[in-house]
Amino acid sequence: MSKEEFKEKLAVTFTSAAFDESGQWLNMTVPAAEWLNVASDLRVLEGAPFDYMFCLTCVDWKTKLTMVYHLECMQTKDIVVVKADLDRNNPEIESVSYIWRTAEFHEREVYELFGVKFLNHPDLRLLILPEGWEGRNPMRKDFEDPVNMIKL
Amino acid sequence: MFIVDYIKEVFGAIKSLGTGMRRTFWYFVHPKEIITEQYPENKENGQLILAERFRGEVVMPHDENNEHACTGCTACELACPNGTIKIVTKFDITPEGKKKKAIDQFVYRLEMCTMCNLCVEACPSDAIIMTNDFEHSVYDRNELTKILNKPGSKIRDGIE
Amino acid sequence: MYRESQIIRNNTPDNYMVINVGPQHPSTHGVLHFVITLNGETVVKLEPHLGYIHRSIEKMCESLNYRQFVYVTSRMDYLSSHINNHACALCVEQGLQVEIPERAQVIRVLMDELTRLASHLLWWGSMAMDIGALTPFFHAFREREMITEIFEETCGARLTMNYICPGGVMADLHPDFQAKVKAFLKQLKEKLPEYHELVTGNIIFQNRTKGIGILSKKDAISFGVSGPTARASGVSCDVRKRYPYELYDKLEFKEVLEDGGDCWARYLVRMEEINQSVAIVEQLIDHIPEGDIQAKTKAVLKLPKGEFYSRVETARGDLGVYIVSEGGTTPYRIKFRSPGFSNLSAMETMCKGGKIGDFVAVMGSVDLVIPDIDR
Amino acid sequence: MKFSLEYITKSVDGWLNATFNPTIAFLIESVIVMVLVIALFAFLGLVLVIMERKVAAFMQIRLGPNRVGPKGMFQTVADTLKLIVKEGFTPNNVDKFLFNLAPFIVMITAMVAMAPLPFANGFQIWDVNIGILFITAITSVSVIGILMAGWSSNNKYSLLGAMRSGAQIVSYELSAGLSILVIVMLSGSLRISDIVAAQADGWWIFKGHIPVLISFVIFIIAATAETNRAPFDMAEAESELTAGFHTEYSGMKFALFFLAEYVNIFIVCAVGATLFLGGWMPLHFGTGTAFNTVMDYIPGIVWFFGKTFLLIFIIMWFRWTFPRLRIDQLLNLEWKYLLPICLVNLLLATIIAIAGWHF
Repeated sequence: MSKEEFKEKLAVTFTSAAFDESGQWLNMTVPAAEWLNVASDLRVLEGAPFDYMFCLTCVDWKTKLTMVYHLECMQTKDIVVVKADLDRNNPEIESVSYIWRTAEFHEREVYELFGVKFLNHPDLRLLILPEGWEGRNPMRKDFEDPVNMIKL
Repeated sequence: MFIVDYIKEVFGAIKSLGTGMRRTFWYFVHPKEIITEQYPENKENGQLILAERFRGEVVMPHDENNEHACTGCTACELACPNGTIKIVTKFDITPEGKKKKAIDQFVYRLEMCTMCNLCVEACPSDAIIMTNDFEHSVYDRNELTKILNKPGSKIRDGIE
Repeated sequence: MYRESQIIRNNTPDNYMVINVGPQHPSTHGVLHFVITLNGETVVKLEPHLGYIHRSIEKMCESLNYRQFVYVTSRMDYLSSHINNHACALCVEQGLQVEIPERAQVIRVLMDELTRLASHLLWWGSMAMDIGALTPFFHAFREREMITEIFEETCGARLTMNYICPGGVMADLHPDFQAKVKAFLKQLKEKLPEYHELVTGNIIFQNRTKGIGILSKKDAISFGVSGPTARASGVSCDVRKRYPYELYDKLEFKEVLEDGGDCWARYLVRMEEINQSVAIVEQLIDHIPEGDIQAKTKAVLKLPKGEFYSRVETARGDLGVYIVSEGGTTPYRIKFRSPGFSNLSAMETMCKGGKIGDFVAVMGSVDLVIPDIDR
Repeated sequence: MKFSLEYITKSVDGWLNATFNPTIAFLIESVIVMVLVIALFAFLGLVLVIMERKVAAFMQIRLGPNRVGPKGMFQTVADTLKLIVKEGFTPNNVDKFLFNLAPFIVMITAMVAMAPLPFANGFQIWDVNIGILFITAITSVSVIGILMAGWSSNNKYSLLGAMRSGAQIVSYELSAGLSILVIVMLSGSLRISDIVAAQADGWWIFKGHIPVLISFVIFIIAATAETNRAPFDMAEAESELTAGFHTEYSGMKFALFFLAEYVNIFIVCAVGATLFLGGWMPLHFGTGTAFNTVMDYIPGIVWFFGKTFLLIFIIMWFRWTFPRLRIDQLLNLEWKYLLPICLVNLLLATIIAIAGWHF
């Protein structure tokens, strides 16, 4: 399926999403509040269920955080990138651990590196960082660590 | 039949174990297959062959007149991802009385180097190369900070 | 609302024993830390704790330019460092829109497959060692040593090569390269039957792996498992076949699939992948075209504003490099989707209900490389 | 004259009894025996460790230790010195008494089990009339030492290893005992010197038909399991339990465990050599041939050690070839395969013994 056809197909189902087909794959921006609905619809989408989440990450744009989900359909090899903008001061989004089990670990990683709170996550704890790092999110652009960071 | 299967299973198992034991015994009685190289000895008897491209350390080759090819352009310093190289420049007075930029010290910190070869790639005048000397251990960490240009050396003529 | 499965988190009874496997443990292949709850010898719960060698490569890369950041990725999955470098190079080239000379492409694919061979050979030895047979490890290293010598000769290093760079490869092939690779292939083909004699046919090994650590196809997809681990569960996920990059669409090789999902299937998949990699190398080794080894690029690379994602198949699975560029010389945000991280998340499903010995066998068959998980 | 150690022991005994009163003579003999046993222990520890390392190295296409002394022969001496000098560390919260006692129990059982072993004709510490029963009884005590070590270490790995070891040794005692029983039945005696004497005209493995062959194989497997050697090294299981029951031991206490392991291997192999391969009896074919005469001139002690070391080599060969079994498979192997085979085998051997079909 080409990107345009694909976009038209998705646009019918997801009316609130904004599409961008300039990149490598079809990008789709959804409001954070609707992400869980969109995700569960994409997972069981007619003809191309996106059952494989191969990447979950977050980008800090200094004014907002953007969650980026890369989804792949195992049957049709279609790939869609779903993005959701979050408030930087109080980032919250629904967890999709129950839809794609791999999201559980990736969300824990994003939680500690960016401080995004995943609602209804089964086990939201620090994964990589030692205890005591809650609230300090090293991958944010304004993170400063005078001891361990070396500026070249 | 149950008993036949049972006995077959036992003999199949013993046979599979036997093939493995035959293989290890073959190696036990063929000491020529041993591939161990004895490290300090193999330097003397010529077994230790290092590839000529092996990246062990950055050096600055000097010719017989104690001249090198470094112009002090800091391309290597910019290319280095770890801040391994630091170039201290000075101004030489040429015979014509003009000031000319030249290197004073080419500081190379081996302990930070990851041998990624980016500095050698970046160098426009091929002043630095990688040698395959890999025996870097020293007793004091400060000895790993090296000054690559020899004292009194100067830039070779004709290199800008 | 779609639910993949109910995630159940029970508090375990007091009489269960909790043991820490790692961070220093012979079978975790590095500094991975598992907290395992045991009922007698049976694994009830398994929880990984990460971060012991987290170097924050993603943050480091944000301050390195597009030529410099490639070398760091060799340190992620150090057993497939060429392939990691390849992924980064592909991602940068995608942004630069440069065409790679054919010779460079062939060299890259050759190096990738040799890396895969080296990685699988090491895995074979270490898997046998996890199960308890120590001898195969040394036998595998004999062949792997030949590959590292080939790498040393051409790339200048044995493990962290930094050879594939944006635009091509860093240096031309060594004149002896073809002869050495052929000698290696000859030796490997001679010795592979010995591998099967020593380990594959062994009844103890088969009993230790068959039916152990089963990962169903549904779980494999849901956990985002990739690479040989997923292919052993019947998931067709080889990036080389599904989204071909470089020359892989022109090469003849099979995507190895098994449907057991257990340690034995994972073992068979990797052993067969050794044969497939040998086939790829054999197809290319006599047909290396003449030409440039690097496309013409500027000294300082600048990627246009946008997002770039490249996927390659490492020895462990699907490695993704996601670069967000703001148009500068350094990436604004870079994300490495490492195969080990997703594979690790499926560990609990695989190990639950097994014995401690089974956990070790699963650990060996999944072939985790810890710096790849911790990045 | 054929070389025999019997003359030496007899003449020493005679001289001592003639010179001193019997009590003092007995005491002096005890001291001599003790010194000899300890010397043998040290010798075995040094030789077996270097042998294991060399066997392992050659099977793994390596050279093995080759720096200390000619061809690395003194490597184990250096290792022993290192272990003696090292701190005997006792971790916090261990049961100190049991923790320190455990290595000695393992060691003492290994020492005591050596008493009825016939090293050569008449060269035996104690020819007790229940010799073989004595050895099997004493060697099974060593599991108490292992359990003690595992329990007192206050370490979960140690505990798991010790429990595994307990289950394993209790199970494999059965098939070891049953396979020994075959020989006892054929020889008609529990006294070891009688068993050896019964093999004067041929070793049991040659004249005992298939039942003895089967019991020999099972004995080797059970011996490997009883000494906690790979592929049955569940108690240590390096890749699973780091070092099993001796995880927390260091220095000399660890060395005692290590030494006891090798001495135990020696003992079970010596028992195997005595029961199945004729002990110190030389290899004979037929009667009165020149070959037999030549064989008779090789001293018995050489035969004994040769046979024992052959069996030790086989056990080492197992270790460096096979993967490790899982604990439940290990017990399955015993209860599902070895024990039924042993029982049927015992029945066959009984028929042979009663009918007198053996040679």
